[in-house]
Amino acid sequence: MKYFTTFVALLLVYLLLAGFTVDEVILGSIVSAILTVLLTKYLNFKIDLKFPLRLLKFILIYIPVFIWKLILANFDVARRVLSPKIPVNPGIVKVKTNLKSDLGKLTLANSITLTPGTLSIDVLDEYIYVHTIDVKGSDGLEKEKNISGPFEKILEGVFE
Amino acid sequence: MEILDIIVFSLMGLGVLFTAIRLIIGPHFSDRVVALDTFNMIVIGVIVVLASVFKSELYLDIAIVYAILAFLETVVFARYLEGNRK
Amino acid sequence: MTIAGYVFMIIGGLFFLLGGLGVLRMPDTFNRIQAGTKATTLGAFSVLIGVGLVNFEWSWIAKIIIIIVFIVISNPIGSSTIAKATYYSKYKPDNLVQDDLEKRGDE
Amino acid sequence: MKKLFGLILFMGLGVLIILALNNTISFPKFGSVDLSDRVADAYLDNDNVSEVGSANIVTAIVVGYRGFDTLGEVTVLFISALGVAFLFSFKKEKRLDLKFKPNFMLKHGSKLLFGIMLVVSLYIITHGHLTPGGGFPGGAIIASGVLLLYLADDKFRSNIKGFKVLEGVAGSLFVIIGLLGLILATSFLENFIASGTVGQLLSAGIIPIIYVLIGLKVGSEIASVVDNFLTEEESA
Repeated sequence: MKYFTTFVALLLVYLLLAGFTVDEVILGSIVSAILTVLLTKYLNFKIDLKFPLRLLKFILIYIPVFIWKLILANFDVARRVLSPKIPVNPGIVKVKTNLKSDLGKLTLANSITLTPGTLSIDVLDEYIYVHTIDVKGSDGLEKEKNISGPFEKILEGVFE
Repeated sequence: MEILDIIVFSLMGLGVLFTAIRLIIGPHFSDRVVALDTFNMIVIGVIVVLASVFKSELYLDIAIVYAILAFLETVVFARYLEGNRK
Repeated sequence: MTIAGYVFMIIGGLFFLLGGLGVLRMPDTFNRIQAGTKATTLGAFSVLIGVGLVNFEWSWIAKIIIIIVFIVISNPIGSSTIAKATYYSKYKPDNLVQDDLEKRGDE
Repeated sequence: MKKLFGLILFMGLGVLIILALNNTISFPKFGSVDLSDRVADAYLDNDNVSEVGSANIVTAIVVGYRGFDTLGEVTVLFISALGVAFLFSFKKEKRLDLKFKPNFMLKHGSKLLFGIMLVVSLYIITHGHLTPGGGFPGGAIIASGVLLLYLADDKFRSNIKGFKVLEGVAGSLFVIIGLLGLILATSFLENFIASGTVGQLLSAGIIPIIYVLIGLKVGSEIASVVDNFLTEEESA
């Protein structure tokens, strides 16, 4: 099962690059089969029967939220760039995450980097260390709501 | 449509110019790495728009390869910077 | 379709310009990383979608999907790598009002 | 002793260069070269595209007409990889300690990106006769993927023996295909397969086969250079 998903993912990338003709499908299958044997020990995705549902959730819920946040982030950047008078009090805060899988943590950290005013620096154990332009809210819970709130729940549905 | 191409190119060219200024004056090495990262992303955009101007999708292959090498370059410089520890 | 594509491309160009300006004008390294990463990710997104709309053919769109996926995965990773390197290097900005990573100690 | 040897080599090289440049017979006189009488015109002639069968004219020249040169280039790369291996030690057991752990995102994201990079590199290698690119850039991307994994994971150690075997096999097959050309056709590295329709995946005769071999060879050579730089001897 693990081999099969890796194979399909690699073949998909190859066919997107090369186009769908009979020759390419044959060559792509050979290439992907060889790469699957070589790569499977480095890639560890947990794949089960709920996978299509998760993929659907990922595409339909996560991606629109992500793009919306990305656009907001850019307007935020624009505001800061065009009027540098806005006071900044930057700081590094730690945010607790409940996600267990590595891929989930990776996606959450990447999403945090692309949302307004935040930049994830490192993930250690269950904390994500985030650089924020503006440290808001003195107690921990409020900060977490500001930074990882919108993504945490969605990604829990996708990856856990 | 040519005038629109020129507008897009001039916007990206100004972006490249600003990052290049930061690349030259950047007080620290880390600022230069950041500028280089941004610079590379803009160059990917330029390659893609060039592909559209020349109407040849083969140029997109170059953009993919450039994206890969730009990422690797950022990682290599960042890992080098880590060695410069206080 | 072509008009929409050019609109996207010009928006993308504006965001690239914003990224360059951000890298130039922001006060310290972490802020520069933030401005550069966000603006160029959305800029690349937008330019690629615009080019895909102008040349609305399967072979273009497939390659554009690959580039978008690669950029969206690789760009935040690259910038967080630079951020961590900057944090532990001797060029760490000294204007942080709160620093949770320091309490943790080295590594 | 070493310096003396170096001096002798250096002076010998200088003498050779002077002799070569002084040779008035084999070099045409300056300014008297007839540029219209060069092979480049024949290579770029449109009829030759159908002769070689490659849509990419650079590939047609590099592999189709100048295959022997390319064999030399790959040998140069091989020798430089060998030089690096000599310069460092052969007994590599320990991964070089990088002192700083890579951060979490790089460590886990690089595995995803490595897959994409390998597929892209193999796509570039196998489409060398149709698109810009080919064996050399594709091989370089394979090696950069290996470099990425080395930088992103402080425990990673690639299977360097596998790379060495791959490199040897690819190099030998290159020469064997050349010899097959000598046997089945008239000269070394001559095309002995029908070149097919220009623009198809299966076209251009032996060019794609040779370019795949070049790509694997270049990739494994540069990967072994990277490995040599990032490993060290077990300190006793």
